[in-house]
Amino acid sequence: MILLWMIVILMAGGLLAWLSKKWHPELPRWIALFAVLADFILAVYLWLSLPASTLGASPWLLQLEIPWIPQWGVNFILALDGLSLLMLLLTFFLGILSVLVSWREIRTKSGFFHFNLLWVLAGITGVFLTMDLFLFYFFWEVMLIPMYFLIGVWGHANRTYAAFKFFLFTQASGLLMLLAILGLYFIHGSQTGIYTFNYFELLGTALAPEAARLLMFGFLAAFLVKLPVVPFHSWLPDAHSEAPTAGSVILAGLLLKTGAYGLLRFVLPLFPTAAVEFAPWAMLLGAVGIIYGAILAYSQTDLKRLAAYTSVSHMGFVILGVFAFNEWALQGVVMQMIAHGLSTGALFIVAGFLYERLHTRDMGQMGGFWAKAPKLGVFALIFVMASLGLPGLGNFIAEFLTLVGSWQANNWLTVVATVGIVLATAYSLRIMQKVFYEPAPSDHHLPDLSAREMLIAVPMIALILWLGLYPQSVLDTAQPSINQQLQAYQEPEAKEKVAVVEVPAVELKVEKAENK
Amino acid sequence: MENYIWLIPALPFLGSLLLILFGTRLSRAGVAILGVGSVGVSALLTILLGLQFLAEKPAFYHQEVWQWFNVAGFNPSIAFHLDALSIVFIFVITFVGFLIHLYSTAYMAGDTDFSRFFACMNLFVGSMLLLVMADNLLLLYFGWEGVGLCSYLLIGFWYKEPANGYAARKAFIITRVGDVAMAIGLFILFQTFGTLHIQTILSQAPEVWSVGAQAAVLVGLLLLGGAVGKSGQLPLQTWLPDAMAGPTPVSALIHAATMVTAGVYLIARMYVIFDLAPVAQMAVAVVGAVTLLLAGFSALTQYDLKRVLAYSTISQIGYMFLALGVGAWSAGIFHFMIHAFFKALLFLCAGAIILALHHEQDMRQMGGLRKSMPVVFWTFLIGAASLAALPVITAGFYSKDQILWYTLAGPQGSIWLYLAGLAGAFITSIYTFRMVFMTFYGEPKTQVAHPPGKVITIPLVILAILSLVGGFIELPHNFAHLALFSGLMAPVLPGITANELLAANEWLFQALAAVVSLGGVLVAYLFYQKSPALLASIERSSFAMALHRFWFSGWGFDALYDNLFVRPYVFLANLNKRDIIDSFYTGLARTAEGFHVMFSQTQSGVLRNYVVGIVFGAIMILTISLLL
Amino acid sequence: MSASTMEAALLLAGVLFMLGLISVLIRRNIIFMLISVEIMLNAAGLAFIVAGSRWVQPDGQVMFIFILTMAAAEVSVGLALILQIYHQLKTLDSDAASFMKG
Amino acid sequence: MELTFYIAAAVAVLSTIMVITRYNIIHALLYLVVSFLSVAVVFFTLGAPFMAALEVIIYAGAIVVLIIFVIMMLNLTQEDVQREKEWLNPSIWVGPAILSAVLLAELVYIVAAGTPPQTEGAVVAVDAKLVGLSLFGPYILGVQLCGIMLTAGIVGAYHLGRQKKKVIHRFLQERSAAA
Repeated sequence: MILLWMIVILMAGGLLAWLSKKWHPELPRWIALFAVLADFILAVYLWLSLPASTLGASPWLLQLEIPWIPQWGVNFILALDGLSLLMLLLTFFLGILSVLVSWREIRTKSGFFHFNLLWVLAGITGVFLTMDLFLFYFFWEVMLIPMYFLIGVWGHANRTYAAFKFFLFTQASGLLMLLAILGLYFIHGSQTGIYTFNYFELLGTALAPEAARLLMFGFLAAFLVKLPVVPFHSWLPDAHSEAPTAGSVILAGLLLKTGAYGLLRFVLPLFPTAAVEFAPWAMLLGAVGIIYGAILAYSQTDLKRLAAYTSVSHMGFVILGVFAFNEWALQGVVMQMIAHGLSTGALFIVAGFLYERLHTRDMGQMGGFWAKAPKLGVFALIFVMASLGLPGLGNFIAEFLTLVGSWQANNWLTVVATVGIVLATAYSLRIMQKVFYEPAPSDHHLPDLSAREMLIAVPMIALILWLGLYPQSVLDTAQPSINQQLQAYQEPEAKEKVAVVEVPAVELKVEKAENK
Repeated sequence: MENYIWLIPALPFLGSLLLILFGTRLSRAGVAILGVGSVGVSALLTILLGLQFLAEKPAFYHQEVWQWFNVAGFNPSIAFHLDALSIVFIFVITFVGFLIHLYSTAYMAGDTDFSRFFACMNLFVGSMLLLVMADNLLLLYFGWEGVGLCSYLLIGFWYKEPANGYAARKAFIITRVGDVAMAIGLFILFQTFGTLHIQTILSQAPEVWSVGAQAAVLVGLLLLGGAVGKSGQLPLQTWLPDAMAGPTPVSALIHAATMVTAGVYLIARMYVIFDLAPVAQMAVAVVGAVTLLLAGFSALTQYDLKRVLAYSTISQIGYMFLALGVGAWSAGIFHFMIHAFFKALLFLCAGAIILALHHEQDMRQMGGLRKSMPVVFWTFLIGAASLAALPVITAGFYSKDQILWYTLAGPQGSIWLYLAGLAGAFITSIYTFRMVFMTFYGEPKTQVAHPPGKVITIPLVILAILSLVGGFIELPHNFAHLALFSGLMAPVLPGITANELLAANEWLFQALAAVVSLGGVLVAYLFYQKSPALLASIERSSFAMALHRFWFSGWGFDALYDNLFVRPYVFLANLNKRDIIDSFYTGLARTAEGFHVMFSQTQSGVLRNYVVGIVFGAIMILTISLLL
Repeated sequence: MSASTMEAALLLAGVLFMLGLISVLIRRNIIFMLISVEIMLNAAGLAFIVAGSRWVQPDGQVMFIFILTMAAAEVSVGLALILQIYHQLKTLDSDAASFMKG
Repeated sequence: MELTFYIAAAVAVLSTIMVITRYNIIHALLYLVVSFLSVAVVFFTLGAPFMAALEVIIYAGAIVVLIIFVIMMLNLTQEDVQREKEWLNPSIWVGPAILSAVLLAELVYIVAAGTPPQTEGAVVAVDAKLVGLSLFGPYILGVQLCGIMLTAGIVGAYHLGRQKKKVIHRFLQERSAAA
C-alpha cells in the first residue's frame, strides 16, 4: 500500500499545488516540496526497514496487486525490489532538488509548473514501480506529457522546437514499445490461454527467435531513444538545453534512467536469447555513443548543451554494461544511473545558477568566476571531476565496474570505451577552463551561492563522495534484483567463472597480526 | 604504531578538507599552520613508523580501514600495505613535502588564494600517500588519479592566465592517456587473477603465467603506458615542461620530487609482472634510455630556468626507468630518493631566485647572483653537483653510478644502454653547469628585489645536506661497500648481481663516469664562462640553429601531437558541432514540411477541384480493382 | 422483367450519375452544382431501387427513403448556405468562395 | 412494361442532358422536373410504385419548389444567364466530360462483366406495407437517425438562412478589411 501512496501523494500534491496558486503565490512551492519530501522520507524508511541482505530467494521487498481491467488481464501491480528502491530514492532526491532549484527561477504560472513537476515525478515513480506492462506504458506516457509542458512553457528561447522534438521522439518510440507489449500479450495469450499484462507471468513466455527479436526491438526502441543511444540521441541536447533547470535535472537525472531501467527490467529477462544475439551490436552502439557524445560535447559552446552531450557519452556506458551480462557490469550500470543522475544533475544546476546570474548559457561570455564565486567553483569542480570519472566520486566506481564487466564480454569495445575517458577529460576540463579560469570577457556581477543554493549543493557533494568512497550499501541493495535479471544468463556465466582463477585474498590480512 | 598508519594519508586529507571548508575564514597564519602542520605531523608519524620498521624488520605492515566495495568477488579495500618500498616513498613524500610546504608559506605569502594553494597541496600529499600505500591496484589508481587532479589544479593555480589553464589541461589529458592504458592493464589483471590485490597478484603471477607469456607482456606494456604518462617519459613527456606554469613549490613537489616518480613506483611495485615479461622490461629500459637522451638535449637549449629543470627531471626519471628496465630495482628507487632531494632543492632554489627577481624566469636575464644570494648559490651549487653526479662527494654520484654500473654489468644490461646512460651523464653535467654559470656568474642583469628569508633558506639547507650525505647509505662494492638501502629493499625487490668478469674492473667504469661528469662541467665552463664567443660562433651556423630550434621545442613532439591528434580532433569536433546525425532528423522534418507545402497547394478552396480529386480517386480505385 | 432490363436500369443509374457528375464539374454556378448533386443522389437512389427490385426485397426502397430524406435535408441546408454566400459575396460563383485555401 | 421502361429511361437521360446544358436556371429546373418524373416512371416499372410517388412528391415537388423559391429570392436577371454562358465554354467541360466518360465506361464494364443469375418473369412488386414494416422493424435506428438529421437540417437551414446584417464571419471580415 505504501507504494501506491507514493504515487498518490505526488499526484494529489500536484493537483493541490495547482489549485493552491489561487490562495497564495508561494504555496505551490511549499506543497510540492513537502509532497516530494514525504515521498523521500517514505523511501528512506523503506530502505532502512527492509535491508536487502535479509531477503531469501526473492528479490521483492513489497508487492501490491489490485485487479484493474480483468477482462483484458490488466492489473494494478506495484512491486518494489532493490533496483526500484534505489531508483526511487534517486527520483525523490532529485525531485526535492528540482523544487528547490526552481524556487527563484520559475516566476510565471508557478502552480501549473509544480503540477507538471510532481506529475512527471509521479510518472517516473510509476515506471520504476509497476510490474504490469499495460500500466507501465500508461506511466511511460504520464511522464512524457508534463515534461512536454515543462519544456514548452518554461523553457528558454527555442523551447517550442525542443518540446516538440522531445515529444515526437519519445512518443514514436513509445508506440513501438506499445506494439511490442501487445505482441507479447497476444503471443503469451495464444500459448497459455491466459491473456495478461502481468510482468511475472509474461517472464516465462517461450518465443520463436524471430518473434523474440522483433518484440525486443520494440522495447529497445523506446529504451534506446530514452537512454539515448547514439543515432537516436538528437532530441536530448535540444530538450536539455531549452528546458528550465528543474526540467533539465529531471530529464538528465531521471528520464534517461527510465530507459536504462527498462533495459534491465524488461529487455534482459524477457528476451534472453535475442539479447545475447544483439549484445555485440548494442555494445558497439554503447562504445560509439561514448566517443561520439564526447566529441560533440567538446565542441559545444552552450554550457547546457555541453552537459547534455556528456549525458549521451555517459549513457553509452550503461548500454555497454547492460549487454555485458555479468554482475560487475550490471552493478556498474546501476551505480552509473545513480551517479550520473547526481553528477549531470549537478552540472545542469551549475548551468542554472550561472544562467540566473548572467542570463546566458554561452561559455564564451563566461570566465574567471573562480575569484568571484569560489563556492560555486568548488561545487562545479567536484562534479566536473565526477563526470570525467575521478576516483573517490561515484562515477568512477560506476565506470570502472562497468568496464571491468564489459572487458569480460568484449575486449576491443571496452578499449574503445576506455579511450572515451580521455575524451571525457578533454570536455570536462573545458568547462572549468571556460567558466572558472581565464580572464573574464566582461565584468558580471556574480554573487556566490546563497544559503538555499548551498542546501542544494552540499547534499549532492556529500552523496557523490559517499557513492565513491563507500558504495557498498547501494551495491548490496541492488544485488538481489540484479541477480534476478541475470538469471537467464547464469548458465554461460557459470562456465566463465571457472576460467577465472579464484584467489583467496584473505590470508594476507591476518599475517601482520602475528608479526607484532 | 602501525595502528596509526591510516593517519598518515588521512591527516593531509583532513587538512585539505578543513582548508576547503573554512580556508577563506582563517587567517594566513591559521592556513599555514593547518596546511604545513598536517603534512608535518604526517612526516613525523612516518619517521616514527620508519624507525619502528627498521627496528622490527617485519615483512610489511598492513591495515585495512574499510572495505571499499564488494561485487561478485571483486572486493578492493581501503587498505594500506607498508613495506620497505612504500616506506621510502612515503618518507620522501611527507618529508620533502613538509619542507616544500614550509617553503611555500613564504613563497606564496603574497598570493590572494593562499588557502586554496594549501588545500590543493595537502590534497596532493594525501593522494600521493594513498598511491604508494595502497594494498590494491584500484586504490593505487585512486591515488594515481587524485594526484593527477591536484597536478591539474596546481598547474592552473594562476588561472587567469589562459596559458596556465592550457598547460594544466594538457598535463591532465596526456597523463590520462597513460591512465587508460593502465586501466586496461587492470582489467586484464582482474580477469586473470580475479582480484586487484597487489600482493596476491605478485604471488600468483608466476604460477599463472610463464616467463614471456603474451598476457604478461601485454599487462607489462600497459602498466608501462600508465607509468610513462605519469612520469613524463617518451612518448607522453610533452606535458611536463609546460607544467612549470604552476607555482615553483608545486614544480618542486609534484613535478620533480614525487608525483612524476609514481610511474617508477608502479613498475617497481609490479616488478614480478616485468620479470615475467622480458619484452616489457626491455621496453622500460629503452624508454628510459631514449628519454634521458632526448630530454637532456632539450635541456641544453632552454632559457627558462624552470624548463631546464623540467627537462632534467624527465631525463633523471629516464635513468630510473633505465635502472628498472635492467632489473636494478633497488638502484632505481635509490636514485628516486636522491633525485627527490636534489631536484626539490634545485627547484626551491630556482623559486627563491624567481621570487627575488620579480618572477623573472629567463636565465638570459639573470647572472651574477652569486654575490647577492650566497645561500641560494651554495645550495644550488650542491644540488647541481648532485644532479651532475660529481664524484665522491655528492649523493647523485652514488645513485647514478649504481644505475650505470648495472646497466652494463647487470644480467639484462647492454653496452648500448650503458653508452646512452653515459652520454646522458655528460649532457646532464653540461646543462646543469650551464645553468649555474648563466645564473650565478657573469654580469648581474636584473636587480635582486629582496633576498630570501629564513623560511625559504632553511628547507634549502636541509635539502642540500641530504643531497650530499644521502648517498652515503649505499656505497659501491669496491668502495667501503655499504648496502643499507639495497639491504632495506631486499625483502621487497629482488637483488641484482653484476657480471663477474666486469666486476673486477668496476673502478674503471666508476672513473669513467666521474671523468664524463667532470668533462661536462669543463665543457660548460668553456662555453658559458670562459669564452662565450666560441659558443656564439657555433650557434650561428644554420645547422646548429635548426638543431637548437628542434631541441628547444622538445624534439618537435608538441607540434607532432598537435598536428596528429589535437588539431584533427578539434577540427572534427567543430566540424560536427551541429551534430550530423541531427541533420538527418531535421532533414526528415524538412521533408515532411516540404510535402506539407506541396499538398497544401492542392487545397485551392475551389470546390470543383476537390470534386475532380474525388473523381480521380474513384477512377483509380475502380481501375485498380479491375486490374487486379 | 428480364435481367437485361435490370442491367439497363443500372446503366441508366450510371448514366444519370455521370451526367450529374459532369455538371458538378463544369458548373460554376453554385445552384447548378446543387441541382447536379440532386441528380447524382437520385441516380444513386435509382440503383438501390433496381437492386431491391432484383432481389424482391424492401431494403432497396428503404435505402431510397433514407437517401430521399438526406437529399431533402441537404437541399434545405445547401440552399441556406447559398443564400448566405450570395448575401456575403454578391455572386453565385463557387470559385469566388475559395477562402479556405491551404 | 419494358417499352415503358426504355422510353422513360430515354426521357430521363435526355432531360438530364438538357438540365446540365441550360444557361437559364429556371429552364434547367423545368427539365429537372421532367427528369425526376421519368425516373419515377422507371421506379414504377421496377415495381416500386410507392417510391415513384415519393419521387414525384418530394423530388419533383418539394425540392424543386424549394430551389425555385430560393432563385426567386436571389432575384436573378438576364445578366446571370449571360455569365452562365461565359462560364460554360467547351474548354471547361471537355476535361470533366472525359473523366466522367472513363468512369462510366468502367461502371458499364463492371455491370456487363458481373452477369447476375437470370431471373425471368414479371416484376414482383414490393408493396409499401413491406417497406413500412422493414422501415419500422430492422431499420428503426436508421429512421430515428433520419429524424435527427432532418431536425438538424431544419435548425441548420434556419440558422444559416437568417439574414444577419451585423455579424459577418471573422474570416470574411478580415477579407473585407484587407480589401
